[in-house]
Amino acid sequence: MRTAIVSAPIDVAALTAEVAAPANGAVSLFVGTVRDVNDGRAVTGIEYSAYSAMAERELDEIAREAGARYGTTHVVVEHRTGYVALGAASVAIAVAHAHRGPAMDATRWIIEQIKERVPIWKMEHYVDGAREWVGQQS
Amino acid sequence: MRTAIVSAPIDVAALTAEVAAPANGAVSLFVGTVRDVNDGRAVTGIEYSAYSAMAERELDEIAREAGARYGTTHVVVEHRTGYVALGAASVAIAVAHAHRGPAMDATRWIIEQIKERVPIWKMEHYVDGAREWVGQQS
Amino acid sequence: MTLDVLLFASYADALGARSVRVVVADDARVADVVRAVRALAPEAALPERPLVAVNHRYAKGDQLVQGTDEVALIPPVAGG
Amino acid sequence: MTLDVLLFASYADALGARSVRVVVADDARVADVVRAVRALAPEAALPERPLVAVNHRYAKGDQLVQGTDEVALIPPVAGG
Repeated sequence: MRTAIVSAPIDVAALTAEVAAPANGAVSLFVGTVRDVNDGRAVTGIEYSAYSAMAERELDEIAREAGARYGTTHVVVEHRTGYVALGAASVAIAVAHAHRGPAMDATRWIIEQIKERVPIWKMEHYVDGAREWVGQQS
Repeated sequence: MRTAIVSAPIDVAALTAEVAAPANGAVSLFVGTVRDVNDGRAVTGIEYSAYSAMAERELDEIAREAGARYGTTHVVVEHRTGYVALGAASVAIAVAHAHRGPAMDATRWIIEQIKERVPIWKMEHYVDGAREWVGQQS
Repeated sequence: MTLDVLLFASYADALGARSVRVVVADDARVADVVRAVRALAPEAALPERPLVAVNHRYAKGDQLVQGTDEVALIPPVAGG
Repeated sequence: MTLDVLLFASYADALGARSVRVVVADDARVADVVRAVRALAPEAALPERPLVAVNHRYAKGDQLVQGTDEVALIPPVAGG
Protein backbone atom coordinates (compact mmCIF):
# COMPACT_ATOMS: atom_id res chain seq x y z
CA MET A 1 0.00 0.00 0.00
CA ARG A 2 1.41 3.38 -1.02
CA THR A 3 -0.08 6.82 -1.53
CA ALA A 4 1.59 10.06 -2.55
CA ILE A 5 1.01 13.64 -3.53
CA VAL A 6 3.43 14.10 -6.42
CA SER A 7 4.59 17.03 -8.51
CA ALA A 8 6.03 14.97 -11.42
CA PRO A 9 4.00 13.15 -14.11
CA ILE A 10 2.30 9.95 -12.96
CA ASP A 11 3.66 6.72 -14.48
CA VAL A 12 0.46 4.72 -14.88
CA ALA A 13 2.21 1.55 -16.06
CA ALA A 14 4.49 1.60 -13.04
CA LEU A 15 1.50 1.86 -10.70
CA THR A 16 -0.18 -1.08 -12.38
CA ALA A 17 2.99 -3.15 -12.04
CA GLU A 18 3.43 -2.08 -8.44
CA VAL A 19 0.16 -3.63 -7.21
CA ALA A 20 0.53 -6.91 -9.11
CA ALA A 21 1.06 -10.02 -7.03
CA PRO A 22 0.75 -13.75 -7.77
CA ALA A 23 -2.23 -14.14 -5.44
CA ASN A 24 -4.23 -11.56 -7.41
CA GLY A 25 -6.46 -12.36 -10.36
CA ALA A 26 -7.55 -8.79 -11.00
CA VAL A 27 -6.03 -5.35 -11.33
CA SER A 28 -8.31 -2.34 -11.54
CA LEU A 29 -6.97 1.05 -12.52
CA PHE A 30 -8.57 4.47 -12.63
CA VAL A 31 -6.88 7.49 -14.18
CA GLY A 32 -8.33 10.98 -13.99
CA THR A 33 -7.16 13.23 -16.82
CA VAL A 34 -7.56 16.89 -17.74
CA ARG A 35 -10.40 17.40 -20.22
CA ASP A 36 -10.36 19.91 -23.06
CA VAL A 37 -13.74 21.39 -22.18
CA ASN A 38 -15.39 21.93 -18.80
CA ASP A 39 -18.78 23.60 -18.38
CA GLY A 40 -18.56 24.72 -22.00
CA ARG A 41 -15.21 26.51 -21.64
CA ALA A 42 -12.07 25.43 -23.52
CA VAL A 43 -9.41 24.37 -21.02
CA THR A 44 -5.65 24.27 -21.62
CA GLY A 45 -4.65 22.78 -18.28
CA ILE A 46 -5.30 22.69 -14.56
CA GLU A 47 -3.12 23.93 -11.73
CA TYR A 48 -3.54 21.63 -8.73
CA SER A 49 -2.67 22.84 -5.25
CA ALA A 50 -2.89 20.90 -2.02
CA TYR A 51 -2.62 21.26 1.71
CA SER A 52 0.10 18.66 1.31
CA ALA A 53 0.56 17.33 4.83
CA MET A 54 -3.17 16.87 5.31
CA ALA A 55 -3.73 15.58 1.79
CA GLU A 56 -1.06 12.92 2.30
CA ARG A 57 -2.70 11.90 5.57
CA GLU A 58 -6.20 11.73 4.03
CA LEU A 59 -4.98 9.77 1.00
CA ASP A 60 -3.19 7.32 3.25
CA GLU A 61 -6.30 6.91 5.41
CA ILE A 62 -8.49 6.36 2.35
CA ALA A 63 -6.16 3.63 1.06
CA ARG A 64 -6.12 1.92 4.45
CA GLU A 65 -9.90 2.12 4.79
CA ALA A 66 -10.34 0.75 1.26
CA GLY A 67 -7.94 -2.08 2.06
CA ALA A 68 -9.88 -3.05 5.18
CA ARG A 69 -13.26 -2.62 3.53
CA TYR A 70 -12.47 -4.62 0.36
CA GLY A 71 -9.82 -7.00 1.66
CA THR A 72 -6.54 -6.15 -0.04
CA THR A 73 -3.27 -4.46 0.77
CA HIS A 74 -2.43 -3.96 -2.91
CA VAL A 75 -3.49 -0.34 -3.28
CA VAL A 76 -1.44 2.47 -4.82
CA VAL A 77 -2.69 6.04 -5.24
CA GLU A 78 -0.93 9.09 -6.64
CA HIS A 79 -2.37 12.58 -6.99
CA ARG A 80 -0.67 15.42 -8.82
CA THR A 81 0.01 18.95 -7.72
CA GLY A 82 1.25 21.72 -10.00
CA TYR A 83 0.29 22.33 -13.60
CA VAL A 84 -1.26 19.35 -15.38
CA ALA A 85 -1.64 19.78 -19.13
CA LEU A 86 -4.56 18.71 -21.29
CA GLY A 87 -4.81 14.92 -21.43
CA ALA A 88 -2.30 14.30 -18.65
CA ALA A 89 -3.14 12.35 -15.50
CA SER A 90 -4.13 14.24 -12.36
CA VAL A 91 -4.82 11.15 -10.29
CA ALA A 92 -4.25 7.41 -10.63
CA ILE A 93 -5.54 4.59 -8.47
CA ALA A 94 -4.44 0.97 -8.85
CA VAL A 95 -5.96 -1.86 -6.85
CA ALA A 96 -5.16 -5.55 -7.14
CA HIS A 97 -7.25 -8.26 -5.55
CA ALA A 98 -7.80 -12.00 -5.81
CA HIS A 99 -11.20 -11.25 -7.38
CA ARG A 100 -12.45 -8.69 -9.89
CA GLY A 101 -15.53 -7.46 -8.01
CA PRO A 102 -13.78 -6.05 -4.94
CA ALA A 103 -10.90 -4.73 -7.07
CA MET A 104 -13.31 -2.57 -9.08
CA ASP A 105 -15.44 -1.65 -6.05
CA ALA A 106 -12.38 -0.47 -4.14
CA THR A 107 -11.16 1.64 -7.07
CA ARG A 108 -14.49 3.42 -7.33
CA TRP A 109 -14.76 3.93 -3.59
CA ILE A 110 -11.29 5.48 -3.48
CA ILE A 111 -11.90 8.03 -6.24
CA GLU A 112 -15.21 9.05 -4.64
CA GLN A 113 -13.51 9.50 -1.26
CA ILE A 114 -10.69 11.52 -2.82
CA LYS A 115 -13.20 13.90 -4.37
CA GLU A 116 -15.05 14.21 -1.09
CA ARG A 117 -12.33 14.79 1.45
CA VAL A 118 -8.75 15.24 0.24
CA PRO A 119 -7.75 18.94 0.53
CA ILE A 120 -6.76 19.55 -3.07
CA TRP A 121 -7.95 22.43 -5.24
CA LYS A 122 -7.82 23.14 -8.91
CA MET A 123 -7.54 26.30 -10.91
CA GLU A 124 -8.56 25.86 -14.51
CA HIS A 125 -6.60 27.69 -17.20
CA TYR A 126 -8.72 28.61 -20.21
CA VAL A 127 -7.81 29.15 -23.84
CA ASP A 128 -8.72 32.84 -23.51
CA GLY A 129 -6.07 33.26 -20.78
CA ALA A 130 -8.52 33.41 -17.88
CA ARG A 131 -8.00 31.30 -14.74
CA GLU A 132 -10.56 30.26 -12.21
CA TRP A 133 -10.86 28.14 -9.07
CA VAL A 134 -13.16 25.21 -9.69
CA GLY A 135 -16.16 24.68 -7.41
CA GLN A 136 -15.39 27.56 -5.09
CA GLN A 137 -17.98 30.16 -6.04
CA SER A 138 -18.65 31.70 -2.63
CA MET B 1 -12.94 1.07 -30.63
CA ARG B 2 -10.79 -2.04 -31.06
CA THR B 3 -11.03 -5.60 -29.83
CA ALA B 4 -8.74 -8.54 -30.46
CA ILE B 5 -7.97 -12.11 -29.56
CA VAL B 6 -4.19 -12.11 -29.27
CA SER B 7 -1.53 -14.76 -28.79
CA ALA B 8 1.24 -12.39 -27.67
CA PRO B 9 1.54 -10.71 -24.23
CA ILE B 10 -0.87 -7.80 -23.67
CA ASP B 11 0.75 -4.36 -23.39
CA VAL B 12 -1.44 -2.75 -20.74
CA ALA B 13 0.20 0.67 -20.97
CA ALA B 14 -0.35 0.76 -24.73
CA LEU B 15 -4.05 0.00 -24.27
CA THR B 16 -4.39 2.79 -21.74
CA ALA B 17 -2.70 5.22 -24.11
CA GLU B 18 -4.82 4.03 -27.03
CA VAL B 19 -8.15 5.08 -25.47
CA ALA B 20 -6.96 8.46 -24.21
CA ALA B 21 -8.47 11.52 -25.89
CA PRO B 22 -8.62 15.22 -24.94
CA ALA B 23 -12.40 15.09 -24.44
CA ASN B 24 -12.06 12.40 -21.79
CA GLY B 25 -11.64 13.07 -18.09
CA ALA B 26 -11.47 9.43 -17.06
CA VAL B 27 -9.73 6.23 -18.09
CA SER B 28 -10.78 2.98 -16.47
CA LEU B 29 -8.73 -0.16 -16.93
CA PHE B 30 -9.32 -3.74 -15.88
CA VAL B 31 -6.68 -6.44 -16.16
CA GLY B 32 -7.36 -10.09 -15.42
CA THR B 33 -4.26 -12.02 -14.41
CA VAL B 34 -3.42 -15.63 -13.69
CA ARG B 35 -3.56 -16.38 -9.95
CA ASP B 36 -1.18 -18.72 -8.11
CA VAL B 37 -3.97 -20.65 -6.40
CA ASN B 38 -7.43 -21.58 -7.63
CA ASP B 39 -9.86 -23.65 -5.58
CA GLY B 40 -7.00 -24.57 -3.27
CA ARG B 41 -4.70 -25.93 -6.00
CA ALA B 42 -1.35 -24.37 -6.86
CA VAL B 43 -1.40 -23.11 -10.45
CA THR B 44 1.61 -22.50 -12.70
CA GLY B 45 -0.26 -21.08 -15.68
CA ILE B 46 -3.37 -21.28 -17.82
CA GLU B 47 -3.70 -22.39 -21.42
CA TYR B 48 -6.43 -20.33 -23.11
CA SER B 49 -8.12 -21.60 -26.23
CA ALA B 50 -10.82 -19.88 -28.24
CA TYR B 51 -13.24 -20.39 -31.06
CA SER B 52 -11.39 -17.47 -32.59
CA ALA B 53 -13.75 -16.29 -35.33
CA MET B 54 -16.73 -16.30 -33.00
CA ALA B 55 -14.78 -14.92 -30.04
CA GLU B 56 -13.65 -11.98 -32.17
CA ARG B 57 -17.23 -11.36 -33.24
CA GLU B 58 -18.58 -11.54 -29.68
CA LEU B 59 -15.84 -9.27 -28.30
CA ASP B 60 -16.52 -6.75 -31.02
CA GLU B 61 -20.24 -6.84 -30.32
CA ILE B 62 -19.66 -6.42 -26.58
CA ALA B 63 -17.49 -3.35 -27.19
CA ARG B 64 -20.08 -1.83 -29.51
CA GLU B 65 -22.91 -2.52 -27.06
CA ALA B 66 -20.89 -1.04 -24.21
CA GLY B 67 -20.15 2.02 -26.32
CA ALA B 68 -23.82 2.57 -27.08
CA ARG B 69 -24.94 1.82 -23.53
CA TYR B 70 -22.41 4.06 -21.78
CA GLY B 71 -21.80 6.68 -24.43
CA THR B 72 -18.21 6.34 -25.60
CA THR B 73 -16.31 5.04 -28.60
CA HIS B 74 -13.05 4.84 -26.64
CA VAL B 75 -13.06 1.16 -25.81
CA VAL B 76 -10.19 -1.29 -26.34
CA VAL B 77 -10.30 -4.96 -25.33
CA GLU B 78 -7.71 -7.67 -25.77
CA HIS B 79 -8.00 -11.30 -24.69
CA ARG B 80 -5.16 -13.81 -24.75
CA THR B 81 -5.03 -17.27 -26.18
CA GLY B 82 -2.20 -19.73 -25.62
CA TYR B 83 -0.23 -20.27 -22.44
CA VAL B 84 -0.43 -17.42 -19.93
CA ALA B 85 2.03 -17.71 -17.05
CA LEU B 86 1.40 -16.91 -13.42
CA GLY B 87 0.85 -13.15 -12.93
CA ALA B 88 0.54 -12.38 -16.63
CA ALA B 89 -2.53 -10.71 -18.15
CA SER B 90 -5.20 -12.89 -19.75
CA VAL B 91 -7.55 -10.02 -20.55
CA ALA B 92 -7.38 -6.23 -20.52
CA ILE B 93 -10.18 -3.70 -20.96
CA ALA B 94 -9.60 0.03 -21.30
CA VAL B 95 -12.42 2.55 -21.47
CA ALA B 96 -12.14 6.31 -21.65
CA HIS B 97 -15.06 8.65 -21.12
CA ALA B 98 -15.73 12.29 -20.34
CA HIS B 99 -16.89 11.20 -16.88
CA ARG B 100 -15.65 8.64 -14.38
CA GLY B 101 -18.96 6.93 -13.57
CA PRO B 102 -19.74 5.60 -17.05
CA ALA B 103 -16.05 4.77 -17.67
CA MET B 104 -16.03 2.44 -14.66
CA ASP B 105 -19.55 1.10 -15.31
CA ALA B 106 -18.63 0.20 -18.89
CA THR B 107 -15.44 -1.57 -17.81
CA ARG B 108 -17.33 -3.74 -15.36
CA TRP B 109 -20.11 -4.48 -17.83
CA ILE B 110 -17.58 -5.59 -20.44
CA ILE B 111 -15.73 -8.04 -18.20
CA GLU B 112 -19.02 -9.57 -17.03
CA GLN B 113 -20.19 -9.97 -20.63
CA ILE B 114 -16.88 -11.53 -21.65
CA LYS B 115 -17.21 -14.12 -18.90
CA GLU B 116 -20.78 -14.84 -19.90
CA ARG B 117 -20.61 -15.21 -23.65
CA VAL B 118 -17.21 -15.14 -25.35
CA PRO B 119 -16.24 -18.68 -26.46
CA ILE B 120 -12.93 -18.98 -24.67
CA TRP B 121 -11.87 -21.85 -22.44
CA LYS B 122 -9.08 -22.34 -19.99
CA MET B 123 -7.06 -25.33 -18.97
CA GLU B 124 -5.24 -24.83 -15.71
CA HIS B 125 -1.75 -26.24 -15.30
CA TYR B 126 -0.96 -27.26 -11.73
CA VAL B 127 2.32 -27.48 -9.85
CA ASP B 128 1.93 -31.27 -9.63
CA GLY B 129 1.89 -31.53 -13.44
CA ALA B 130 -1.87 -32.11 -13.76
CA ARG B 131 -3.98 -30.14 -16.24
CA GLU B 132 -7.70 -29.55 -16.13
CA TRP B 133 -10.39 -27.68 -18.00
CA VAL B 134 -11.94 -25.01 -15.77
CA GLY B 135 -15.69 -24.98 -15.22
CA GLN B 136 -16.45 -27.89 -17.54
CA GLN B 137 -17.23 -30.71 -15.15
CA SER B 138 -19.94 -32.52 -17.11
CA MET C 1 -27.24 -33.33 -45.61
CA THR C 2 -23.74 -33.72 -44.25
CA LEU C 3 -22.35 -31.31 -41.66
CA ASP C 4 -18.92 -30.93 -40.06
CA VAL C 5 -19.65 -29.82 -36.52
CA LEU C 6 -16.86 -27.99 -34.69
CA LEU C 7 -15.84 -29.09 -31.19
CA PHE C 8 -13.76 -27.27 -28.59
CA ALA C 9 -12.06 -27.77 -25.25
CA SER C 10 -13.58 -30.60 -23.19
CA TYR C 11 -16.01 -31.53 -25.98
CA ALA C 12 -13.12 -31.97 -28.41
CA ASP C 13 -11.37 -34.10 -25.80
CA ALA C 14 -14.51 -36.19 -25.22
CA LEU C 15 -14.79 -37.05 -28.90
CA GLY C 16 -11.07 -37.07 -29.61
CA ALA C 17 -11.54 -34.67 -32.51
CA ARG C 18 -11.78 -30.95 -33.36
CA SER C 19 -14.79 -31.67 -35.57
CA VAL C 20 -17.13 -34.54 -36.38
CA ARG C 21 -19.11 -35.28 -39.51
CA VAL C 22 -22.81 -36.03 -39.07
CA VAL C 23 -25.61 -36.79 -41.49
CA VAL C 24 -28.97 -35.16 -40.70
CA ALA C 25 -32.25 -34.56 -42.55
CA ASP C 26 -32.30 -31.62 -44.95
CA ASP C 27 -34.84 -29.85 -42.73
CA ALA C 28 -32.83 -30.54 -39.57
CA ARG C 29 -32.80 -28.12 -36.67
CA VAL C 30 -30.04 -27.38 -34.16
CA ALA C 31 -31.47 -29.97 -31.72
CA ASP C 32 -31.26 -32.65 -34.42
CA VAL C 33 -27.60 -31.87 -35.04
CA VAL C 34 -26.88 -32.06 -31.31
CA ARG C 35 -28.58 -35.47 -31.15
CA ALA C 36 -26.48 -36.73 -34.06
CA VAL C 37 -23.24 -35.54 -32.43
CA ARG C 38 -24.18 -37.05 -29.05
CA ALA C 39 -24.74 -40.42 -30.75
CA LEU C 40 -21.02 -40.41 -31.62
CA ALA C 41 -19.86 -39.55 -28.11
CA PRO C 42 -19.31 -41.76 -25.07
CA GLU C 43 -22.30 -41.76 -22.72
CA ALA C 44 -22.62 -38.51 -20.72
CA ALA C 45 -19.61 -36.96 -22.47
CA LEU C 46 -21.83 -34.18 -23.85
CA PRO C 47 -24.74 -32.58 -22.02
CA GLU C 48 -28.23 -33.02 -23.46
CA ARG C 49 -28.50 -29.37 -24.37
CA PRO C 50 -25.08 -27.88 -24.98
CA LEU C 51 -24.72 -24.32 -26.23
CA VAL C 52 -24.61 -24.28 -30.02
CA ALA C 53 -23.36 -21.60 -32.39
CA VAL C 54 -24.46 -21.31 -36.01
CA ASN C 55 -22.30 -19.04 -38.13
CA HIS C 56 -20.62 -17.61 -34.99
CA ARG C 57 -23.87 -16.76 -33.22
CA TYR C 58 -25.58 -18.61 -30.39
CA ALA C 59 -28.56 -20.52 -31.74
CA LYS C 60 -31.68 -22.03 -30.15
CA GLY C 61 -32.62 -25.69 -30.53
CA ASP C 62 -35.39 -25.00 -33.02
CA GLN C 63 -33.29 -23.00 -35.47
CA LEU C 64 -33.15 -24.56 -38.93
CA VAL C 65 -29.69 -25.59 -40.12
CA GLN C 66 -28.41 -25.42 -43.69
CA GLY C 67 -25.62 -27.44 -45.26
CA THR C 68 -23.45 -24.32 -45.67
CA ASP C 69 -23.77 -23.29 -42.02
CA GLU C 70 -20.79 -23.41 -39.67
CA VAL C 71 -22.14 -25.27 -36.64
CA ALA C 72 -20.19 -25.52 -33.38
CA LEU C 73 -20.84 -27.03 -29.96
CA ILE C 74 -19.78 -24.57 -27.26
CA PRO C 75 -18.66 -25.90 -23.86
CA PRO C 76 -19.36 -23.65 -20.85
CA VAL C 77 -17.25 -20.57 -21.56
CA ALA C 78 -14.49 -19.52 -19.16
CA GLY C 79 -12.95 -16.35 -20.56
CA GLY C 80 -11.58 -13.50 -18.53
CA MET D 1 -3.65 33.01 22.62
CA THR D 2 -2.22 33.78 19.19
CA LEU D 3 -2.80 31.43 16.24
CA ASP D 4 -1.50 31.44 12.66
CA VAL D 5 -4.39 30.06 10.62
CA LEU D 6 -3.51 28.51 7.24
CA LEU D 7 -5.44 29.55 4.13
CA PHE D 8 -5.60 27.85 0.72
CA ALA D 9 -6.86 28.40 -2.81
CA SER D 10 -9.75 30.91 -3.02
CA TYR D 11 -9.57 31.66 0.71
CA ALA D 12 -5.91 32.59 0.39
CA ASP D 13 -6.81 34.80 -2.57
CA ALA D 14 -9.67 36.42 -0.62
CA LEU D 15 -7.38 37.44 2.22
CA GLY D 16 -4.30 37.96 0.07
CA ALA D 17 -2.25 35.69 2.31
CA ARG D 18 -1.35 32.02 2.86
CA SER D 19 -1.95 32.46 6.60
CA VAL D 20 -3.34 35.04 8.97
CA ARG D 21 -2.59 35.66 12.63
CA VAL D 22 -5.55 35.91 15.01
CA VAL D 23 -5.88 36.41 18.75
CA VAL D 24 -8.55 34.36 20.50
CA ALA D 25 -9.44 33.41 24.09
CA ASP D 26 -7.38 30.62 25.67
CA ASP D 27 -10.50 28.43 25.79
CA ALA D 28 -11.45 29.21 22.18
CA ARG D 29 -13.17 26.66 19.99
CA VAL D 30 -12.96 26.17 16.22
CA ALA D 31 -16.00 28.41 15.66
CA ASP D 32 -14.29 31.24 17.56
CA VAL D 33 -11.21 30.97 15.36
CA VAL D 34 -13.38 31.08 12.24
CA ARG D 35 -15.12 34.20 13.53
CA ALA D 36 -11.78 35.87 14.14
CA VAL D 37 -10.52 35.06 10.62
CA ARG D 38 -13.75 36.24 8.99
CA ALA D 39 -13.39 39.58 10.77
CA LEU D 40 -10.18 40.10 8.75
CA ALA D 41 -11.76 39.22 5.40
CA PRO D 42 -13.83 41.31 2.99
CA GLU D 43 -17.56 40.83 3.51
CA ALA D 44 -18.81 37.45 2.15
CA ALA D 45 -15.28 36.40 1.13
CA LEU D 46 -15.46 33.45 3.52
CA PRO D 47 -18.57 31.37 4.23
CA GLU D 48 -20.00 31.44 7.75
CA ARG D 49 -19.08 27.83 8.36
CA PRO D 50 -16.10 26.84 6.27
CA LEU D 51 -14.51 23.43 6.71
CA VAL D 52 -11.73 23.60 9.27
CA ALA D 53 -8.85 21.23 9.90
CA VAL D 54 -7.00 20.98 13.21
CA ASN D 55 -3.70 19.10 13.02
CA HIS D 56 -4.60 17.75 9.54
CA ARG D 57 -8.00 16.40 10.58
CA TYR D 58 -11.41 17.86 9.90
CA ALA D 59 -12.77 19.44 13.09
CA LYS D 60 -16.23 20.46 14.26
CA GLY D 61 -17.09 23.96 15.41
CA ASP D 62 -17.16 23.07 19.09
CA GLN D 63 -13.70 21.46 19.19
CA LEU D 64 -11.35 23.22 21.61
CA VAL D 65 -8.24 24.75 20.06
CA GLN D 66 -4.80 24.92 21.65
CA GLY D 67 -2.02 27.36 20.89
CA THR D 68 0.17 24.57 19.47
CA ASP D 69 -2.50 23.32 17.04
CA GLU D 70 -2.13 23.72 13.28
CA VAL D 71 -5.45 25.24 12.21
CA ALA D 72 -6.45 25.58 8.56
CA LEU D 73 -9.51 26.80 6.70
CA ILE D 74 -10.38 24.36 3.91
CA PRO D 75 -12.19 25.63 0.79
CA PRO D 76 -14.53 23.15 -0.95
CA VAL D 77 -12.17 20.40 -2.10
CA ALA D 78 -11.82 19.60 -5.81
CA GLY D 79 -9.34 16.74 -6.11
CA GLY D 80 -9.49 13.97 -8.66
